[in-house]
Amino acid sequence: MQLLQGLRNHIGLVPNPVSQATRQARSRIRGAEVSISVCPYCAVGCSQLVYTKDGRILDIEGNYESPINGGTLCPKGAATWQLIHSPLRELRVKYRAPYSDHWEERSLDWAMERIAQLVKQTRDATFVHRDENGLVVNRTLGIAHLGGATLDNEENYLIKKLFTGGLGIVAVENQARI
Amino acid sequence: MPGLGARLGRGGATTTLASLAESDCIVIMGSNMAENHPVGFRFVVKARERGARIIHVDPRFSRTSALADLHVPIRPGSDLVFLGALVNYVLNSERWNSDPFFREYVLHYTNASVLVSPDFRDTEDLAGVFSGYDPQQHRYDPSSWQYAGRVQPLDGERWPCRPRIEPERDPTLQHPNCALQVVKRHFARYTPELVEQACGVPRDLFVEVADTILANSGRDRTTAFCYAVAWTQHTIGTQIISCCALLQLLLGNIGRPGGGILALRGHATIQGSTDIPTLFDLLPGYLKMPQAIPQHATLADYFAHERPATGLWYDMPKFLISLLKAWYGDAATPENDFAYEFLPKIGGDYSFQSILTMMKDGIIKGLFVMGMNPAVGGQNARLARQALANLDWLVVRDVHEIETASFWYDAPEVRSGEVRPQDIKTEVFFLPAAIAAEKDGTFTNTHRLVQWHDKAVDPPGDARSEAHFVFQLGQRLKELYAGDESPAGRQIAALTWDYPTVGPHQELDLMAVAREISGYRVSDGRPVAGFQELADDGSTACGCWIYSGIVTPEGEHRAKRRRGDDRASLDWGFAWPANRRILYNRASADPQGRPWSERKKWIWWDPEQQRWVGYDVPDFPASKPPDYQPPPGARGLEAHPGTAPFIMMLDGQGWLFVPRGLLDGPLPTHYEPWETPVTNPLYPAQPRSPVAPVFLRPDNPYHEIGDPRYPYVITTYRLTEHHTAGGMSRWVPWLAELQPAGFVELSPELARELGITTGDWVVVETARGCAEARALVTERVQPLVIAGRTVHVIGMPWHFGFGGLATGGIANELAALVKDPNSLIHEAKSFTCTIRKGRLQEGVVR
Amino acid sequence: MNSESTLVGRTRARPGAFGFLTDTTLCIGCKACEVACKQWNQLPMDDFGFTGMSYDNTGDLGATTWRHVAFIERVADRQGRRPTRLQPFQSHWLMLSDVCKHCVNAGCMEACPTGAIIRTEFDTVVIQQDVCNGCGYCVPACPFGVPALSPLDGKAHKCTLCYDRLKDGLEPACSKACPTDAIQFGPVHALMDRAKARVAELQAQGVDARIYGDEALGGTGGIGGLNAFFILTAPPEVYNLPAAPELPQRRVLPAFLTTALAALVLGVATLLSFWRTKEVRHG
Amino acid sequence: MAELRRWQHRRAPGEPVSAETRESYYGLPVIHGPHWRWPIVFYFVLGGLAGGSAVLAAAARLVGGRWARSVVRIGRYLAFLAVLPGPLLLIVDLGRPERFHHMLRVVKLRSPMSVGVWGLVGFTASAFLNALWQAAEDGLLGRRGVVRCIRRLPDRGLAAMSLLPAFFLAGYTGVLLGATAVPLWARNALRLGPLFLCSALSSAAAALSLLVGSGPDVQRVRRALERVEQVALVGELALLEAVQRGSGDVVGRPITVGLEGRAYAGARASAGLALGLHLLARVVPRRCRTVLRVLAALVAFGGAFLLRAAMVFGGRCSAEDPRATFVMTRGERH
Repeated sequence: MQLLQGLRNHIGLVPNPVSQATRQARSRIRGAEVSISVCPYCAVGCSQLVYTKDGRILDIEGNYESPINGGTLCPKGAATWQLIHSPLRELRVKYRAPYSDHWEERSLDWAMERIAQLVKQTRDATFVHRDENGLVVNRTLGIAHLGGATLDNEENYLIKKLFTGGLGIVAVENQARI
Repeated sequence: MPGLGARLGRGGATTTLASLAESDCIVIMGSNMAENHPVGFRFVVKARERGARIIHVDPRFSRTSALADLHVPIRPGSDLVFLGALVNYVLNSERWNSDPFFREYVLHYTNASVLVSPDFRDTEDLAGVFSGYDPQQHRYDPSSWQYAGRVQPLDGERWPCRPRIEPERDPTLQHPNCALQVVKRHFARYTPELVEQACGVPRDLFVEVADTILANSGRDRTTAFCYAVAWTQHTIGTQIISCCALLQLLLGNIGRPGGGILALRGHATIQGSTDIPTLFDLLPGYLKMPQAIPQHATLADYFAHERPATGLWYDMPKFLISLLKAWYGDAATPENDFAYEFLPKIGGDYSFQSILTMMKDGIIKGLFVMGMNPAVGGQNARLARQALANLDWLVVRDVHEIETASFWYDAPEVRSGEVRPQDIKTEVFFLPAAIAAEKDGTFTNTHRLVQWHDKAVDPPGDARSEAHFVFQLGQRLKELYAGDESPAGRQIAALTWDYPTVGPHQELDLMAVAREISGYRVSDGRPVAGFQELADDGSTACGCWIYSGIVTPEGEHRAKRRRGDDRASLDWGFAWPANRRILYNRASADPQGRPWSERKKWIWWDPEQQRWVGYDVPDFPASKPPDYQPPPGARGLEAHPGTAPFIMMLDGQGWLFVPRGLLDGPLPTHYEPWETPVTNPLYPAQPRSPVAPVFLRPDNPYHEIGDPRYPYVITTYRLTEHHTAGGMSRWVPWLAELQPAGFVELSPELARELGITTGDWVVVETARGCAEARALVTERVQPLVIAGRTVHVIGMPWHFGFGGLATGGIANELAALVKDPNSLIHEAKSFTCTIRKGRLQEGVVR
Repeated sequence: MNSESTLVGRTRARPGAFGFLTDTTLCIGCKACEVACKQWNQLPMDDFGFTGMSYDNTGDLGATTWRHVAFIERVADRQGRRPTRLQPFQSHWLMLSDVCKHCVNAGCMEACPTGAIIRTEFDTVVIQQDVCNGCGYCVPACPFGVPALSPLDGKAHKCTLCYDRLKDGLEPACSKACPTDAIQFGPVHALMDRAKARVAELQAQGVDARIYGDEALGGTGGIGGLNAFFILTAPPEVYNLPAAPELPQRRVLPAFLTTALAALVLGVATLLSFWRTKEVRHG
Repeated sequence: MAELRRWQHRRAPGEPVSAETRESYYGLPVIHGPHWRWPIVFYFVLGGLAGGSAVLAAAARLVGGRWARSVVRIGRYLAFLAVLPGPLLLIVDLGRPERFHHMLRVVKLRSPMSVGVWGLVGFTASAFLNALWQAAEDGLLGRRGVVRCIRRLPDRGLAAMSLLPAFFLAGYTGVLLGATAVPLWARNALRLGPLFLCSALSSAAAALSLLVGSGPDVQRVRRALERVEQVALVGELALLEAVQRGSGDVVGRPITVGLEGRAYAGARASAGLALGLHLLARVVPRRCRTVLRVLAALVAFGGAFLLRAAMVFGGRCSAEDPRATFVMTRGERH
């Protein structure tokens, strides 16, 4: 009987022989963990579902629940998975010494320490307590910051707090200005 | 942002994307919404399916135009003429003058009836400048723009504030000096004929637009405006936007469902980074950054100068002192002005463009760049790269090796051999950054909606979040400065910087930062329920008062709420302020508190409960009755009557005439772009903005008006397939392949003149530099007839650069450093250029 | 032969068939479908470059591109005049997201000699990658130019209508992503009813809308309709779609018959020539 | 886009991109063409030769007398030898050669390729048996018992049995091409089978007449083969003409211009020439005849090759041409 059925599936005008792999096909996100994220691109604020299995992101798609995007995404939002897994994404610290013509690999810790030293040097060299009119200004013009519109609000807060409130760096700007 | 702020009280979008679906007419101007906000555009399509009219006013026929009912091709830089003409048309229209709705709305909700100081002189009287102009300083003294009225100083205050003004009013709106009449006179010359002459828009087409908007505004219908940076990026950008606010106030479209003005922003949290500003002139919550002027010397001075007697800003001390407590903790005491002295005082303009010149001039020696690409996104890109090359050190944090990190070996001038890496001293650090899905945190979207994103995985390799970087840097610096008693040392020492960390990378706990932003009682650390709980005595701390209450007293982060519905979705995320979705929504009810119409009801006064109820959180004192009249000498919000929807404003009203807050005049006035092929038809003597900040320096040359060497108008824009300066798209294969190369769009008419074929290499050139791109000859771009002569327009996406997979000439090589005096935003949407067939030398562009 | 009217909106799709309705009048050409498809199916970037074909730098459906958005500019008239008053919804810049049609009778499937191409329980047409041996016969057998051989693995590929997602009750990636619901997924018969209503509504607004993929247009010549069908506002050839394609296998039987006939004639001739040929006398 | 195959794409200065979508969509093909190239051409030629030879061998065995045995022998050997490379050529052409056996997974009557595979298998089997019997007969296999068993097989039966697969192999390739969306092939679906049959028979006859070499009845054999060849050539010529005319200007373009066009013309010319030479051979002095006949055979054989090449590569061009597809798929609405 089964043999007959099998034959019928393989012989005929247009037989339809379904393979084992096809029968077993399932979506790769079945059983994956879901976390809810927000698209990192424009300011519409589309909600994204991030599917992960053992620490790896399998898939990122729109969140039906969102009153903003209702499951949809634009091409950029739909490419978020590849933004994260881009073959061209940089994952290591790169350092270029003054006047050098090449990058060097450095450890994150080394870079952090070096940057902290440079900040202190420059700040100490350029810090102004009172300006020419004798007004207390407690600022430095020697250091500047650019960026923020693609970061988190909390990160913007920390940047403003540390750089401006803690270090007197006033030249802090982001893309809202362009 | 000041464009909306000056007239309505807040710079944020007044409405939400979803509310667009309820519009009867949507005007998209200064924006290519379908291309740059495709998902937002679905609400426009929804509205269209419900029968709304879609109008797209844009120089190019874009993917937005394709879905519109009307496409109005307009000369870049002439938007204000178009909007001004709409104002004029409305004010003189039969409908506006006969339908009681408009009079009722304008009389109660705007300052139409206030009398302007008799000293005020209009641009119409002074050939293109307002009274108070100082031609030497290129600045205005706004004293002559003030209301006519009694000024009464206030006393008996814990913290001083500005004297209160009792303006004279004329409820008949007939007095020649009442705001409405001033506005009417000001725009009298903005006629359909002028539109045809200056914008290149046929008269009848303009009239059709005006009639459509007018017919779809009123008691039972609302019209919404959507704009983006194509309004902002002009020397008069702020005034263009404020002109739209003026128009929407006249039409009674503010604060109502399906109405309002939607600012479409380009970055995930560009709204948030303005609310919690990484901007030089602001503190969190739109508090002014203190300046190095005697008026800001002490905290009291600051308040005496900045704090109004009426409106919500009267509470300014609560907000600022809570911020100081959040930043300086125990070091901030009543005795030491809450450590006010540690707040650096700004002594000039340190906005983006100035930073570039300060770098090049050696004033700025070290630079942090986080998630931004100034080498491509900076105007006069060559100057921007020279600025980078003149730094001592540069820290770039991004996911890809963007041009800002690779300029020293990959920039055009380096490839062409003009500059050698060995000549560039900059010490460059590239630190890999984490992406949203790899970190906890919040974004604030284009309609002020704060949404939390969960961390799904740890960032790979050395990649870390900015929070991690800044926190670690702060800790190291605190150690380095330990025991340093110098002012510099005391400043950093005073800063509170202890946050718990979690995870393998010691990422700091973002909830702790969120709690600080939201605010808490200093005594026991209990989160405050909202800014109403903030105090001016140091008993509360709050990092950003407009986000106050985002963490509930129970400790729940409201941006994590994810229960949407098909109306206001109040339980999806948190919209500042206080989760209000449509701003100024008191105006959605008539002065007596009843909905203007069943179809457009949003919030209304419930006499039984004696409070405002409805679909949204009232943007108004919830229990203040419509008939409330302020007692004499009342302050703050008490001073506003029950019919004042604009709680941030001094008088609670939308401003048709702006006595303070704008640097380039109380009324929108058309000035030509800094570089233009035609002269100003209104003010030949004053063609360009009299107060636009310019950079007169050899490395930033400008084109004269009508310079024959640069005959064409160029406008820059973005594409669906890419994101801003490309750092997040040109390196991503799936996006790069969709728009793989930089190109220039030009009309067949111009292409025929220049013998250019689609696919040819062309070089676009200005006095600043040149950019190479491929030609796309398309009828979507068209020449316009301006004052009898043909003006050709060229379009160029500005995404491209020399890095990544999708490469192309940098459009910003062409742009100049020149900006709007209020927002300090540059002018990239309209300047002049020339274009020729051919290439720059090989290798300049891959 | 059926008359035009009875064919309009008619499909022979089996009950329970699923498919796409791609409504170009709602399409904003954002290409989210292209990327969402590549993301879910993990398809590599194509060999790319600037084409100058309006905003279409994809060009074609292929082994690694299963959704393709076509861009056709119709902005100016012959005199070069640009319009200002436009018809409702998409007009003057036509954009269509092309995809495998999942034909009711599929040329690729009938051609496939290995049975790699099957009809699934959702009545969609899928190439089983564990079976395909890259003979390439399905490629020219498709009247719409959908399947293509991949130089990467030598096998034929095309849209699977996200078979793996359907198995788990998930919506296909492209229709889910589509911001304006220009791509809708669902039971073919329900979609067809929706399409007819939509077309009627559009025609009432003066739009020259039509369904592509019924037996009157696109699903013709024995194909019996397309499970993935479209609403167009211009003749299909404008979008590079054949107006009245034919199921190639329709010709198999007739062709074999003529061949047999020829065989008969030649066979007789051959037999005769060997039967009748006489001895050749020398001298 | 490097990958894009434009059909005669021209751009002019100042021409808007919209102009490129008036005739077609930027000149891009509507359908995807086949990837088939030389291996398939050779398979078609050899398949035809094998089929043709088998037909001739069978006919000679069934109705020809002893005198025709040379045709039977050589025909059987040639059929078997000519078909042997077939499967190899097909496998080489696969994207995944190691999966060639998947071809035997189904029997799909609507798919000429599926049916063709089984036909090829059947033919190879029968060709093998025929050749085996012949070899036994010719004593090439010695005198062992097995051989005796083989010789007991019904010789005429084997011959009769081989006719069907032989004709099938010679003709099905035409049907296979016809059952695609390629305009040139689709338009000529009904003609290609017969055309390939004719050229199969003519080329086989030509080949055999060259190979029969010398023998008592060689003249008679040659004449018989010539008759077949001439009939086939006449049919071939007629069909070549019909295909050309039937295709029309647009669809027929590939077999009119360019390399493929020349190949097609060549095929037609050689058919005509071969026919002419045979006729000529009747009137010229006997000593020249052999030369002419040899010449004719060579020409006919070459023609068969050119025909297959022209059709395969012509089909590729045809698929590239959107206008050809549109012409083929114009409904009432257009």
